Amino acid sequence: MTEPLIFEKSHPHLSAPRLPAGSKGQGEPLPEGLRRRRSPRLPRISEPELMRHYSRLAALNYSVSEQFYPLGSCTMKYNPIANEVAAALPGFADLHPYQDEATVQGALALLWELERALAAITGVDRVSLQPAAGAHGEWTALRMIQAFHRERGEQRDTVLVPDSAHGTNPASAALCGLKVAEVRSAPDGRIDLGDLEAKLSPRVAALMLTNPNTLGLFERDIRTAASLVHGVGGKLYYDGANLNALMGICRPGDMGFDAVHVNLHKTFTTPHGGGGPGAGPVGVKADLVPHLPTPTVEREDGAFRLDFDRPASIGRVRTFLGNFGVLVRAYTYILAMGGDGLAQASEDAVLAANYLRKRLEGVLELPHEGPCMHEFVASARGLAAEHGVRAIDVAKGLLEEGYYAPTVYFPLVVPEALMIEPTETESRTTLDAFADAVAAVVGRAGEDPEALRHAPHGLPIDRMDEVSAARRPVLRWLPEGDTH
Amino acid sequence: MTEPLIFEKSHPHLSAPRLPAGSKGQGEPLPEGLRRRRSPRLPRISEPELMRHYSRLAALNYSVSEQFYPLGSCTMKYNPIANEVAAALPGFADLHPYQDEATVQGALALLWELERALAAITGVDRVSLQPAAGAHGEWTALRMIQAFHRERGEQRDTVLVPDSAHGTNPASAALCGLKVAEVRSAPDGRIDLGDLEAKLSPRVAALMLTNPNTLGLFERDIRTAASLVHGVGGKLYYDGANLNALMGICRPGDMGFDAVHVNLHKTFTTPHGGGGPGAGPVGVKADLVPHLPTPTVEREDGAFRLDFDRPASIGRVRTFLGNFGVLVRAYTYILAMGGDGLAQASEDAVLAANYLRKRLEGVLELPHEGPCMHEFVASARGLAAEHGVRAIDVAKGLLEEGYYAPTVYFPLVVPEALMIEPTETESRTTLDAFADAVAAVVGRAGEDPEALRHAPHGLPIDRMDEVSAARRPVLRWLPEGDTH
Amino acid sequence: MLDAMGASSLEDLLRDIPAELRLGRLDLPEGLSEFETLQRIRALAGRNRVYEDRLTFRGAGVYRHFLPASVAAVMSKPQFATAYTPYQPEASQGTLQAIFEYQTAIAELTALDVANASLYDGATALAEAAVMAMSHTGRQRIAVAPYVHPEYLQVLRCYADGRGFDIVELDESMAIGPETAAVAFQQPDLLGSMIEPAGLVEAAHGQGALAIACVDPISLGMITPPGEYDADIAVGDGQQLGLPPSFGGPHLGFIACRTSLTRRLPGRLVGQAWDGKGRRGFVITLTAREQHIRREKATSNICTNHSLCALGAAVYLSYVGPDGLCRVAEAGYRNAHILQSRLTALAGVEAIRSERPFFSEFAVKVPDPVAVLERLDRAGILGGLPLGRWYPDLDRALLFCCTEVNDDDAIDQVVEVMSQS
Amino acid sequence: MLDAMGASSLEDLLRDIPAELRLGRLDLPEGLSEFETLQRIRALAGRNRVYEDRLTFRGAGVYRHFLPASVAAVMSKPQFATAYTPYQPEASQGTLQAIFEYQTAIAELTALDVANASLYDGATALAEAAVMAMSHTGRQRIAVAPYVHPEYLQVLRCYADGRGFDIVELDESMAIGPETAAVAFQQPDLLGSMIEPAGLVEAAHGQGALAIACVDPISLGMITPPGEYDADIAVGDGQQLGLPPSFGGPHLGFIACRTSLTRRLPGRLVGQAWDGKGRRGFVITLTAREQHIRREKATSNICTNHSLCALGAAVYLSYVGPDGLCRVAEAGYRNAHILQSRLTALAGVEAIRSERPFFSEFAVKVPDPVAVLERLDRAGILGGLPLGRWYPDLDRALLFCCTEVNDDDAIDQVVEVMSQS
Ligand SMILES: Cc1ncc(COP(=O)(O)O)c(C=O)c1O
Ligand SMILES: Cc1ncc(COP(=O)(O)O)c(C=O)c1O
Repeated sequence: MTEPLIFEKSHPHLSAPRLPAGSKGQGEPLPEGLRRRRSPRLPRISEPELMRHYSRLAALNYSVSEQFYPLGSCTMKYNPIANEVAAALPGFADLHPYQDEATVQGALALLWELERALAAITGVDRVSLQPAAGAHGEWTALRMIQAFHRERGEQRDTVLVPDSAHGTNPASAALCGLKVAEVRSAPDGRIDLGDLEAKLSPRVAALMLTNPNTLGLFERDIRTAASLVHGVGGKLYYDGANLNALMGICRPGDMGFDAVHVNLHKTFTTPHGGGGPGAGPVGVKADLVPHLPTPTVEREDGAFRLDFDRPASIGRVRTFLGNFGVLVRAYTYILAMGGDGLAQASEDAVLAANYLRKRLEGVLELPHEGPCMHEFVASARGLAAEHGVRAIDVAKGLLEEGYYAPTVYFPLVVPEALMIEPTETESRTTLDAFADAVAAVVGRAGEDPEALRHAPHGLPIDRMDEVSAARRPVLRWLPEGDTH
Repeated sequence: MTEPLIFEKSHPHLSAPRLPAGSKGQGEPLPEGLRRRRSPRLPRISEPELMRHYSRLAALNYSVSEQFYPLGSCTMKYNPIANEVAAALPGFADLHPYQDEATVQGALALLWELERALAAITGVDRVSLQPAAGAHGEWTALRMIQAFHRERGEQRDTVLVPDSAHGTNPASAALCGLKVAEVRSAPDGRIDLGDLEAKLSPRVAALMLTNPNTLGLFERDIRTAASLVHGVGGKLYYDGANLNALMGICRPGDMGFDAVHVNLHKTFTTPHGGGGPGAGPVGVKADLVPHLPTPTVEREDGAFRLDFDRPASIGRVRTFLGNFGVLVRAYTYILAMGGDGLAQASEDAVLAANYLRKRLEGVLELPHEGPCMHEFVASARGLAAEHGVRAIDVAKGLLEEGYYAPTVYFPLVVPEALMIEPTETESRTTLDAFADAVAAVVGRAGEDPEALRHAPHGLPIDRMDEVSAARRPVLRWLPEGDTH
Repeated sequence: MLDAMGASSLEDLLRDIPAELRLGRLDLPEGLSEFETLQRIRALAGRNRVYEDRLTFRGAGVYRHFLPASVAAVMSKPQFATAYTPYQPEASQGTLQAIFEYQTAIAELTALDVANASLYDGATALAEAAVMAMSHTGRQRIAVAPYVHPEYLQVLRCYADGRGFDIVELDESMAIGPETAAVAFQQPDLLGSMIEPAGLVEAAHGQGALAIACVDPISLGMITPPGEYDADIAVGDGQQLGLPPSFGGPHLGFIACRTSLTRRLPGRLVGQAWDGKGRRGFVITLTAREQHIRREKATSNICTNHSLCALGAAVYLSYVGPDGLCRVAEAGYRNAHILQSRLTALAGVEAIRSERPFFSEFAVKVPDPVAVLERLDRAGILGGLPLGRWYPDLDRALLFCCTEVNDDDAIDQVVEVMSQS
Repeated sequence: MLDAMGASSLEDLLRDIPAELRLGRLDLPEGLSEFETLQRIRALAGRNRVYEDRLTFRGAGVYRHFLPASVAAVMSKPQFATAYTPYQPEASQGTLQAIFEYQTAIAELTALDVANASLYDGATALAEAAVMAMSHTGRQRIAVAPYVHPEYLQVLRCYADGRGFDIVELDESMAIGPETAAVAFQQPDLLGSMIEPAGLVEAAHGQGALAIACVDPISLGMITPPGEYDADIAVGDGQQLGLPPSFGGPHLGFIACRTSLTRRLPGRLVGQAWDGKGRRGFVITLTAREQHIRREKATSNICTNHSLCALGAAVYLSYVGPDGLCRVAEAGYRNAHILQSRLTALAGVEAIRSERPFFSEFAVKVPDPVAVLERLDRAGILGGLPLGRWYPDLDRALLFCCTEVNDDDAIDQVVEVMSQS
C-alpha cells in the first residue's frame, strides 16, 4: 500500500480553485525584473483529490490515536480533544500578536496563569513560555546561565552532561559555544558522584540532568550532586523530558535545580504532530529571573501587560510570544486535571511502567534494578548474542504486532537498548497485550531469527535501504527526466 | 484485524469522568418507585480508550474520503470540508428551535434562501425543507398529492411505479395506504408508454418516476408520460435521487413533474454518514403548495417568520424545521458552486459516467445503449453463466482491489446488475485505474472463479455467513453467560 | 475525456434530452471562493442569537447539555462521515460495529430486547411504533395519553391520515378498547411530569393492545425504563445524547422493542455474524423487512436513517458510562427542583400540577409571560417556553427546563429577574 | 496492578525519592469537568478582541489570509497529529511522505535545491542559517541588511551572543569583507519594500561569503525567488501558508539551500528510499548531522521541529497550486497598491520611501498615529502597525498590510476613517 506523490497526481491543465480576489480595482503592475521567471512546480489538484491523498497518507501512519506507542522518553500519552477545541477558538486562533495589549487581555491572562501553574509544578520562581521545544528550552536556559556567569565576570566554558543524556543536551551546550564534559553513569544506572566531583571546576557553567534519568531511575543523590555543583559556582539545569514521573510527587526546584525546561508536548498532552510543534517553557529560580527572555507577562492592577524593559535579559529566543496555540492546549489540560489529577497522572504513569516492567521480567533483559519511575530500559543484548536479533529487530517485530516500537539504542549507556514508556493513559489490558506481544517477538527470535531480521511484513512498506538513501540522498521530487 | 466491542473493553471499577454537577444545593430526592432498578450496562471506559476504539473502528471502513465509491444511485461525491465548518458554527449549532423568531433571523434567512435555490434548480414553486431523507420526502409528497385529491373528493388509491424503481417508492406509497401498480420497462430500458397507458385510470393518484431512471437513461418521453398521467387527473412525482445528472441542464418542474424530492445527501454533498442523516426537501408546483407541511418560512418587510396558519397543510412530517444542520451544509455547497458550478458539476458527472462506461465496453455486459447520464448499469450475467461468477463476486473482487463496490442487484430489471456512478469529483486517473481493476477482476473470473467466489481476502473480515446471522439473529451484545 | 470516448461534444452525450427541456441558464448567482462562501454563511450565523448553555432554561424536546468534545471528534472522522450505508460488510465493519454497539446501548437504556439502527427523530419513531402496533394487532386505533409532545402528535396524525388509522386522545376515562392497537404515552410528559405508566401498560395489555412509551433518554439514567414497567415498544429522541441543538436537527429517533416484535421493526438492524475464518463481524440483517427487498410490503419506507447521529449517541453513552449518565440525570433533576421551589416561592408565580413528581422540566404560571421572557432575555437568559402556543388554557404558563449545565449562579439569576415583577 | 507486581503500595514504587523531596500537595486548584474547563477557556478567549479578516491591515510577520478549511482538516487528522517523529519508517510513511512533499514544495518556491523538514519559526531559521554559514566559511561575522524584522534580528543576536559571533548592520557603505560569513537580507524588507538582492548576493560572493535571503513565501508566487538571484540559503516563516495567526504561533520556519550546503542543514531531512520488494518509501536521512547521533558536533540542537505545521503548509500549497499562489500574491499586491495610493492622496498622510517598489506592505506617516489607530479601531479595523516601537525615527509611521482577504469595501472604510483627520 503506497500512495503516489502529490506531484505525481498533478493535472497539468487543471485551473486553480476559486480564491478571494481582493479589490476589483486596477493596481500598478509589478515593475520589470521583479517577477519570478519560472513558476514553482506545485501540484495542480482538486480539493477532493487533495483530501483523499492526505487521508490515505494518514492511514499509513501508526499514531497514539490508534496504536499503543511505548516510545521511551517521548511520553506518548493521550491528547485530549478538548485541547484542540480550545486552541481553535477564534478568540485565540485569530489574534494578531501585535494587537494592542488592551485587546488581548484574555490571551495574556492565559499566559500568566500558565506560567504560575508551571512554576507551581516545577518549583521555580518564574517561567518563560517562549521556547518552541525541549531543545530550544535547553539552549534558552543555558543562555541564561551563561548571562548569569558573564554578569559576574566569570569564565565558565564547560557544561557537564551525563553519558546517559539525550543528544540535545550536548548539542544545546555546543550551540552556546560551551564545551561538553561527560559524566559517567555508575553501575546502578545513576550518576557517578565520584566522576562528577572529579570533573567539577570553576570552569563549570552547569550540570545538565534529567531526573528520573533516561534509564527511568530516580537520581537519589540529586541533592548531593546539586550541592557539589553549586559548591563550585555552577548551576543545575533540569531536562524536563521526564517530568511525567513527578508531578505532585516532587519538584526539580526543590531538588536544587536552578533552571528547568518542560516539554508541553510530552507531559502536558499537546499532540506531537509527527515531530512538532511542541513548546519548551523554561522555569528559573530567582537569581536567573533577570535573564529571562523578553518580554515577560506582568500583572498590574488586574490588567496584564508585556514587559520589554528587561536590561539583563538574554533577549528573544523566538518571535512573538512562543507557540501560543500549544500553550493554550497545555493550559486546558492543566485546568482539566487540576492539582489532584496531575498527581494522579504521575502516580499512574509510575504504576504502569512498573507493572509493564514486571510483566517483561524474564522476557527481556532488564539491566537495572527497579523500581523504575515512569519508564524503563530493557536490553536485547542477550538476543543479539544468542540469535543475532538486535533491538531494532525486536522493534520491527512489534510493529508487525500492531504496536509502535519502543525507543531503540538510547540511552547510549545500555547496549541494544529498548526504552519503554507506557504512560498513565494506557489500560492494564493494553499493557498485558503488549507484554504478550513482546514475549511473542522474543519467542520468534529463537524460532526464526532470520524472519525477524527482515520484519516487518504486512505494513505499507518493508524495511528500507537506509544506507543507500543516505549515500545518494534524494530529498525532493523532480519531474521525470528533470535533474533540477 | 477486528476490534473488541466497547462493552468487552469495559473496566468494571472505573469511575465516571468528571461531569458538570449543576447546583451545589440539596434537591428533593426522587420519590420511591421511580428509580430504575437495574443500572444500564453501558461501558465504563476512559476517554483515551474510547477515542482509540472509534479510531480503530473508523479504520475498518471504506469511505469516499479514502476510496473511490462508485455506488450507483448514491452519488458518493466529495463532501467539502467547508460544509462541516458551516454547520458547526455556534450561531447555528447552538440554536434552540423554539427561540423567538427575532433571535433566529439568520437561520430563517438561510432556510428561505435555500428553498429558493432548490426551487430554481428543480423548477418548482415552493419547497418544504422538513423531510429528513429521500424516502421521507417521497412519502411527504404522496401525502400532499393525497390531500390534493381528497380535497377534490376524488377516490384515488393507486400509485404507478416503474419496475425499475427504488424500493422506497412502493414502500412510501404503501405507507400512505395507497396501492402500487407496476409499470413495465421497455426493452430500451425506458418506461413502456403502452403499459403506462394501459394502467392509467381515474384511480391513479400519481406516477412516481426518476429521470434519468435507475438505469441512468434519460426518459425521453417524459413529456408524453406526463400528459398521459395528467390526462387522467393524476400527479407526477419525481424521485430526486438522480438529480446530479441534471442541474442547470434541465428541470423536473419543466418536464411536467408536480412534486419533486431532492436528496441533499447525494446531489448536494452533505456527507452520507454511513446511513444518514440526510435531508429530502420536497418541491411542488403551485396547486400543491397549500398542502405543504407546516410551518413554512415567509419573508415580510425584510424579516423572516414561520407560518403555522396553513389550513390545507398535511401537517407536520417531523419535529422542528427539518435536519437544519444538513440544510446548512447543502446551502454552503450551493453558494460555493453557484449556478455555473452546479451546471458544470452535472456536465462533468455525465462525462465521467460515459467515459467510464466506454472504458468498460467489452469488459462487462452493458445491456442498454448509451449515452448514459450520470450513471449506468452493467451486468455480470455472462460471467455468471460462463464462470459462475455473479455480480456480488465481482463486487467483492473490487473490494480487494481497494474500491468500494458498485450497487448490486438493483435495479431489479437487470439480472446480475452492477450499477456504477462515478460522480464529477473523480479524476480521469481514478476512473482509468478503476476500469483496469474491473478488467482485472473479470480476468480473474475466467482464471480462478472459485477464488473470486470467496473474495475478498485481506480486508478486516472475509465474507460473512449472513444466512445464519438472519436465522438466529444476535442484535445486541450481552455479557458472557447472560441471556438477557 | 470526450476524445477518448469518441464523443464529439458534451451535447452529444445529452442528446436524449428533448431540446425544449434544456435550460438556458440556472438562475442562481455565480459561485464563490470558499472564503467568500464562509463569509456569507458566517454572516447568516451572526444574525442568530446564541444563549449560553448555563443560561438556557428551555427544553421541550431539544436540550442544552454538556457535549463531550469526543462525540464531535468521532462523528467528524471522514471514514464514518463519508461512508454509505454499510452494504458491503467486509469494507464497513467500522460503521456496522458502531451501530451494533449503539443498538446494545439503547436496548440497555430502555431495558428492552432489541433496538434498531436509528430513525429520523422522536416523532417519526413514535409514528413508526404506531404502524408496528397496527400491523401486529391488525387494529386501527392508537390511544394517546395527555401531554404527549404536540409536534409528535402532529406527526403521528400525518402518518395516520395517510395510512388510515385513528388517533384518540385518552382522557381520564381511559377509553382503551378491543379496537385499540396501542396506547402511547410520554414519560416524563411534555409538562415534565412523571406519569404512572404501569397502569396504562396494564390497561393496554388487558385489551390486547401494545404499550408504547416515548421516553427521555437522559432520564433513563435514573428513572424506571420502559422494560421495567413492561412496555412493548420504547421510542424517543436522541438529541440529548451528545448532539447539538442545531435548531432542531439532525438528531435521531430511537426505537426498541421486545424480541417478539423484532420482525416488525422499521429500518436497519445490524446483527452479529462470522466469517469463514471464524472471525466475528457485523452485517445488516433481517432485511426481509425492508423496502429494498419487500418494496410495498416492507415494515417501513425508511432507507437512509440517522446513522452518524446514532454513532454520536453511542460515543456519548460510552463517554459518560452508567454512573455518569445517572449523574447527568440527577443534576438536571436537582437543578429543576431547586429552581421550581425557588420560583414558586415568588409572589405571582404559581406552580402547575404541583401534585405530580417531575423530572427536569416544570411549568409555572406567571402574570405576564411575555414580559417575563423579555426581562430574562435582557439578562441573557433563554427562559421557559410559553405553553400558550399549544395549550390555550396554559396561556400564562412557562415551561422551564434544567439540565446539568445550569449552575447555582444561573439559577440565582433567573430567580433574581423573576422576582422583579 | 500493584498486587500483580508484588508491590505493597505506590509509595513502595516511589521509595527512591528522598522523603524531604516529597511534595505535600500540588498547589493548583482541583480538576474540572471538560465542560467547566472549556467554559473557563472560552471566557479567556472571550476577553480578546478578534478583528474581521477583511478589516485587518496589520502584518509585520503574521498575516491574515484565506485559510482553506482543508488545511485544518488535514492537520487535525489524529494519525498525523498524534504520531511522533517518524523514527520507524514502516509505520510512519504518512508523515514521511508528507514531509518529503513539503520539502519539495519549499525547494520549488525558493528555487533552491533542498529544504529541510522545518524549523521553529522564521527568526530561528535565520539564526540557523547564520550558524550554517559560519561553519561553512569558518568565519564569525554576519552582515545584516537594513530593515530585517527587528525580532528576527533580536533572535539572531541571542544565538550570536551564545555561540560567539558578530552581527554587523549593513549601512549604505556595504561593509562586507573577508571576515564576513554571510550577508543576510529580507525581501521584501520589514517596511514592505523590495530590495535589490542581486547586488548584495554579488557582494557577498565576491568576498567568499554566503548570501542568506529571508523571504515572504506568498510573495514567491509572484516575485523573484532566492534561487533566481543566486542566494545560497533561503529562510522564512511559513505562517502565511495556511496557518492561523494564533497570537504568533505555532507556525514554522523554513530553510532551503544549494546542494553543496545540504550536510550543514539543521534538523530533519526526509529522503526517498526503497524496500526489499522495490517499493518506494521515505525515511529520515543524513542523520549524521543531527544531535541524537553527533551530540555536541551536530549542526544544530533541534529535535522536535514543526512537522505538523509543515504538513499544513504543504496542504495549503497544494490547495492553491502554482496559479493560485500567484493570484494570492497578486491580490495582496494590488490591494496594497490601491490602498497606498489612496492613503497618500489624503491630506496629512505621507508616503515613506515611495521611490522603492513594495509588495503588500507599506509605511505612511500620519500626524498622530495613536489617534488614527483609535479611530480605525472604533470602526472595527486593525490598522497599520506603529513603527515607533522599533524605530524611533519612524515614530509617526504606520505599517499597513494588505492580503487577498481585504476587499474594496474594507479599503474604502480605511480611507474614509483616515480622511477624517
Ligand atoms: C531526554 C530528552 N531531552 C530532550 C529532548 C528534546 O526535546 P524536544 O524534542 O522537544 O526538543 C528529548 C526529546 O526527545 C528527550 O527525550
Ligand atoms: C432512486 C432512489 N430513490 C430513493 C432513494 C431513497 O432515498 P433515502 O435513502 O434518502 O431515503 C434512493 C436512495 O438510495 C434512491 O437511490
